[in-house]
Amino acid sequence: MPGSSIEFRVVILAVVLAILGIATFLSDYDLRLAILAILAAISVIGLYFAFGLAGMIHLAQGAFVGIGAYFSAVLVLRTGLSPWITVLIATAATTLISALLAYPMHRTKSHYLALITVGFNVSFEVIIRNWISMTGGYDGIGGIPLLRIGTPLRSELEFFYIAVAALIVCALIASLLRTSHIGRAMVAVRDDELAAAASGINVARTKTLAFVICSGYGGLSGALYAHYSGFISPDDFSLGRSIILLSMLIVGGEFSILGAIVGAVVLSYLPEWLRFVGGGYMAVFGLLMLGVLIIMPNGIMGSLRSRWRLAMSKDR
Amino acid sequence: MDLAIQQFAQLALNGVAVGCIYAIMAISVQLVYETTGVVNFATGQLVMVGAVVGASFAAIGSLGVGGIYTATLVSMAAMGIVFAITAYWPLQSRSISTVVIGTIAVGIFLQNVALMGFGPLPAKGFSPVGEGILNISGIVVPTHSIFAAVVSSALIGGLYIFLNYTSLGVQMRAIAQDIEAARLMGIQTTAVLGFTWALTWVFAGVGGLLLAPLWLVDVDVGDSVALKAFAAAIIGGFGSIPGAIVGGLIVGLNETFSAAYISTKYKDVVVFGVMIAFLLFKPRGIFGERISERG
Amino acid sequence: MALWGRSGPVGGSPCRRTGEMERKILLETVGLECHFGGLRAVSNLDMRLERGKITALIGPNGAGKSTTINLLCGFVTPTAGRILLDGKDVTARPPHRLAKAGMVRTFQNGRLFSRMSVFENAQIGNSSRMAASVFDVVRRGLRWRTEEVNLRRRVRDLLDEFGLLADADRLVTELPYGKQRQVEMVRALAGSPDVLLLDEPAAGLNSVERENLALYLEELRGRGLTMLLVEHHMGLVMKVADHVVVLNFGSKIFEGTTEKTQKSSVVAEAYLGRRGIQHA
Amino acid sequence: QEEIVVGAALPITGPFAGAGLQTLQGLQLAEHDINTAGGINGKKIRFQTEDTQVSNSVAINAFLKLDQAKLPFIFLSSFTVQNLATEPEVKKAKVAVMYGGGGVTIGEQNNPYMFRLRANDALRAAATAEAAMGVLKKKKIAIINVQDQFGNAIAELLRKKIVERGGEVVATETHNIRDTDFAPQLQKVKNSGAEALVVFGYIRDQALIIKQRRALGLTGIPMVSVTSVNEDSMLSLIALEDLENVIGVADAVFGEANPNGPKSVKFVDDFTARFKVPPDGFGSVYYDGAMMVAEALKKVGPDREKIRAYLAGLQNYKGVTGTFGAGANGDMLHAVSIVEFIPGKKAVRVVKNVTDK
Amino acid sequence: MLRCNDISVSYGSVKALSEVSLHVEANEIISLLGANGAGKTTLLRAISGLTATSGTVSLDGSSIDHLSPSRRVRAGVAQAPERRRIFPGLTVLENLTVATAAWKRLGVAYDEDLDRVYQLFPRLKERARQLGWSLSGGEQQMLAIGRALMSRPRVLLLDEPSLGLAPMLSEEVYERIAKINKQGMTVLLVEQNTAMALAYSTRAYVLEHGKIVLEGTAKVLAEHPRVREAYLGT
Ligand SMILES: Nc1ncnc2c1ncn2[C@@H]1O[C@H](COP(=O)(O)OP(=O)(O)OP(=O)(O)O)[C@@H](O)[C@H]1O
Ligand SMILES: Nc1ncnc2c1ncn2[C@@H]1O[C@H](COP(=O)(O)OP(=O)(O)OP(=O)(O)O)[C@@H](O)[C@H]1O
Ligand SMILES: [Mg+2]
Ligand SMILES: [Mg+2]
Repeated sequence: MPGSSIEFRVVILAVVLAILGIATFLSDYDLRLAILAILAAISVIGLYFAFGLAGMIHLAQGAFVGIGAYFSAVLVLRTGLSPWITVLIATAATTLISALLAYPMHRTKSHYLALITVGFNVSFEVIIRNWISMTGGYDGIGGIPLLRIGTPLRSELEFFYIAVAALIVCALIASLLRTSHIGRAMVAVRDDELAAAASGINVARTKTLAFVICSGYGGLSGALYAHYSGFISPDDFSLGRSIILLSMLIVGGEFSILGAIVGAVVLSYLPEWLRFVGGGYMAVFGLLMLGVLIIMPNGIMGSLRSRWRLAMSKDR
Repeated sequence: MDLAIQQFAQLALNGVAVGCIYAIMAISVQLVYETTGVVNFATGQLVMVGAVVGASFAAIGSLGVGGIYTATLVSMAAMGIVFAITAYWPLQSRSISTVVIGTIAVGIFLQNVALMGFGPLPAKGFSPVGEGILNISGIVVPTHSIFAAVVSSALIGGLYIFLNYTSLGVQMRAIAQDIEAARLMGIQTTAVLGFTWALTWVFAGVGGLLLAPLWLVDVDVGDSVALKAFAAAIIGGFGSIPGAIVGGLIVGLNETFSAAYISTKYKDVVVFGVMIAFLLFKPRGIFGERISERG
Repeated sequence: MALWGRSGPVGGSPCRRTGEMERKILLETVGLECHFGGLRAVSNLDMRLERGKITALIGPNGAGKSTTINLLCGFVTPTAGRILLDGKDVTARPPHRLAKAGMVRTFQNGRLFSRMSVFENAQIGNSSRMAASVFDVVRRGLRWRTEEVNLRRRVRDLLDEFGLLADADRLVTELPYGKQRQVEMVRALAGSPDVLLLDEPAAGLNSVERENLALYLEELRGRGLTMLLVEHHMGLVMKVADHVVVLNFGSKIFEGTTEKTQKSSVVAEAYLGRRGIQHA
Repeated sequence: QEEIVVGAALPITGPFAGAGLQTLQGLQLAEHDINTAGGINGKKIRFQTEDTQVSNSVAINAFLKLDQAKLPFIFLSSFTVQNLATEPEVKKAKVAVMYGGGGVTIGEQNNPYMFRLRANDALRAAATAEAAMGVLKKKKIAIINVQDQFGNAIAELLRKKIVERGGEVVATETHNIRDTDFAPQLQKVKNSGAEALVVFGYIRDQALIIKQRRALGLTGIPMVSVTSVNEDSMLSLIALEDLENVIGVADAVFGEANPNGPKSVKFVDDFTARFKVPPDGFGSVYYDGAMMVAEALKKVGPDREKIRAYLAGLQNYKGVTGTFGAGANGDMLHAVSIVEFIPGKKAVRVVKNVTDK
Repeated sequence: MLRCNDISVSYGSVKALSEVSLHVEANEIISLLGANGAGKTTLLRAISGLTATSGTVSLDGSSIDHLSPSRRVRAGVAQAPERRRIFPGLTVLENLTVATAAWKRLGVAYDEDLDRVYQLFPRLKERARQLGWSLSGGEQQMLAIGRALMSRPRVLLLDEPSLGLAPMLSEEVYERIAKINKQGMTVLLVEQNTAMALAYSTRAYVLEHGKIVLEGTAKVLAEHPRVREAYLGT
């Protein structure tokens, strides 16, 4: 693990500080893109558990982001609690809800599971749209109180710092879990369920855990989003969104947490960078995505890492 | 005939008609799965391309029925080969999930290229049997639906025989299961995979041609249908052609009946709810998947 | 080349259940039956594994040996019959619970976790003994740290014993087949099992390596481990087994000591062939 | 030579691209017309577009990108949810915008920077009620609406109007935008004993409902169609027979029937010549919007606040769609038309204009 | 007939084979001996064209380096690979017939080939309709060998053919291989069961750490002290 070397930590720290510093010079639009990328990154780290480690093709992360967002928004508007508290409650609630949903997935595998999640995401959209008394239906929910720390900073900048902090905590927890028997068990289940079971791993429980952690990350990301944008509606939590979230992980490199972050940033920014292309920019987006998959076998981080390794081995 | 019964019969017929289209698309999903091990998330877009290309050839006006169909399917086959060379082949040695995401990328690409080329407005599809409607004692059915059902049954039967009883079909399945071993058996994997994808695109093309006159053509025409086709494949069981048919019909009927007797708002929830319920009792679909593992 | 001669402090558990009531028979099957469609892969099998002994299960290809192991470790639910582990009925328990109860297996064709290093593969073997929760892990709590440290030490010792320490950080798929088989043994032992079900552990090993395996199995037995050995290498079986059970077409056709097995004409006809033993 | 850039955040990709394309074409034609007529006091005008897809988040991105460029004016899309999502940002940015979404909820935000180019859905619902109850003289009405913000909201407005006028809504059915089989909904309408059917949808589903209505033998129940009823994009999808017993409510009627006749005729000809398709309501209102903005730029220059004030005071602007004027809630267009088909033709004539008082 | 010159293979920085040369003459049975990790499998993979290699492989005097793996099979070099690589979702019969892709033309029958395999392994005939994944280990091994035979090879590469076979059967398999060999098929085999391999082969090579350290006739090698110590355990 490169994470163990002190040098590596210093580098990371420097990068983080630099980002925080540079942020003060950015326009609100640039900060907004950065914040959206970071929020996406949090839910993609969640997918790192479900898909990267446990190998579950999970196409409903958008729905869990939505559950977190709606839960927190409704709670804050109905109870008047502080958004800081409702974000935490919403995250916990999303986790619980996903634990219930994990049940029907127990016995299914790979594609079946993928399609169950598809069904779940579609159903979520339908329910959110029609449960008007709770969710406002298609109109969505507006006027959600924003998360503030109470600094004199611009609100975008302030939220940017909140988001960076959340991302760092999330990534840290993820890396702690990955390097423990829990993370190992997830990888084992992905590689070979039969052998994992024979080695004493409770496959169903491990998959449920991965799924639940994944949803927790999604819920947190969604709740933060609600209190950042102030407005949520069903379109932002569609199946299409879920697909993009999973693509972020794979493009970034499904085997690493840094990959999750890099993928989220790249695919969040790509459409914005491509706006200059004009009408066909989404076609270019599709092509570039395919290109990354072809040129970089294990995603961006995967191939950076193997480059790096190769360079290191030549040095010696 | 009693009105309630007549309406029930009408709904059942419509459910079957919709189910047939789902079945063809589910078959396209199955074909790719059986021959490459990949769930093709671009299925909806392939069907869309078929419909759009068909509509574009029909718009030329001077091509006859045969001309339109041949031109469409030949272009689909050509595009399938291009796809195999440029997108599938470079990804083929990667993990299945990478290929799956690759198909998503291709889907995004196709949809947006079609949007640029064809434009966002819907168009009429072309039917070789015209827009007539048959009325059988109050129950109506478009003649094109009958045509579609006949063509798709023939194709599905043909595909079943092809995959299970011809040497090439068995070779295609062997490649999906272990491509290196397939090379060691002297199978020319590159050529066979090219053929596989050409066939897949042609199949999707037929799907597109068949559904166009019934549902109109636009660049989103495949999207929601694809989801239903996946549900059909799941209910029937991946890798099973009879499963795709049964699954397609179940989804089609389920959709029409739940719209009529439960709720038009929640009908999709019912469809996916039934799918999940199926999986609780039959985790591998009705016809199951044949490949398993042993210790 | 692997040298397994060195003896160390690891291996089977040092008799965790030392109660007064220790049973002589640790694992027992009663009328075990397994059908696949019309095929009777195992039929009416009564088999007893004595504590601290090596029982060999032999028989021609397709006789039902691996199926028996699959039944014992919970992969396949028996059509009929019971499995008793230390006197308790464990029929149709899920595999991970059986592993926790001390029954661990290896696989005939080798099944390792291909995305993991040798070391991590070995660590997985101890999964059923890890009790630390998600919260322990995230806090890096004492419970987790002790567990992890102990596990690392144990795995390191085991790898050392098998001469695999140099390969510890390699991806398992990079290892030659023979070494992969050894990693599987390490993985199985990492969980401190009471019963070890070995499905053709010598397949892919040459005769020198096989000799070492024999010594090692004997050593494990010395530490009190109970073993079921499925093997086609008669040399190995005859050398280490205390008791032999012979299957043919799913049924037990013979059972007895190694000497009796070698002399049995039934076994010779069904399995060994005229010159089988010399060639093994 | 300097140019003046005006922003437009529109759905160029995704399911709403159809409306987005017409919008874009309306703006492009306006750009051409303004510049050939001498531009804005000698400077050329240019519309910079950004895609909103179907996502609110992306719509806000697009808006902020344009806002960041400090453009004097920005056009938003015709999708109410996106408009709602962008509304707070508009307020923050203090830039006047024009949008085409009909949802009444946007107007209720009382945002002084938001100007609506099309009739609001309350007016459209009132006209629909008038078509069904006043023109067709039916009392038992069935509604089929597309499941989305537009469909659900306008169906509810219509229901209220009908009840207000002493009628009865005997069935309210919904469908998804991508649905293909409408037999369940149509059968329920038939069974409900409805005397008239109102459909709110988009081009494709509307066309399919009209076709399937005839196939299932429901032509006896007159139908009021609200979307694109007089537009080529929809009419080209259906047969003449399908139009039996159909009337409609149209945003814009072009040509001679238009209150600003000659101007409208020229617009249709120019548009059709340039884009090979006739304009629809989206194309025409954004064309008009662009012209109004050009006027504002000419009069008060590229100052955001002055443009807002100018538009807020604008009255009686005669556009190609109709006559615009700033009213309550930022509404600028105040009339829609009830139309019927000329027998044997896929063309309409105006039965009645309905205005918001 | 088959000749390898200076074959080297590396995996990253690890050299698995360095400049291995060997030759197999028509009608020979050659065995390749070596401890695990010596590079035996790697060499067979190189001959079949499954890894990137330097050096040349030639068949009947002409180089086959440029040929894809499947073309090499068509040229007559078949392999029963390590780990068997049975197609799990094909039936036993399909597993066998699919291998005829190497030579099959429309209308040419393979009944004789099939009979020959069934004769060698009657169990396969009993299991003809069973799917590959559900076979027992030994049955899979039979299928792997049978499948390689179905492609009508002139040179057959066998990677540990006796692995997982019951003693009686593995002996029988060797007898049959010897018989087929007499009918004109050349065999290159990798085997852990050194005694048995040497008993049936004409010549043998010993591979250690990716290099050939010994070669000679089977008889001589069987008596060689180094072989006796390292591979025969005596
Ligand atoms: N799931 C299954 N479906 C059908 N038949 C099966 C299944 N599993 C095993 N069999 C059959 O049951 C028989 C016993 O298989 P098993 O694997 O137990 O044999 P084995 O004694 O381990 O043989 P070997 O020594 O060759 O490994 C075999 O003939 C096999 O084909
Ligand atoms: N994919 C790989 N990546 C890295 N190293 C590899 C890979 N495959 C093989 N090796 C290395 O190449 C060497 C030769 O391996 P090979 O599989 O050819 O051995 P072998 O002689 O067949 O052994 P066995 O008898 O155990 O099958 C070994 O040191 C192995 O670690
Ligand atoms: Mg076995
Ligand atoms: Mg090997």
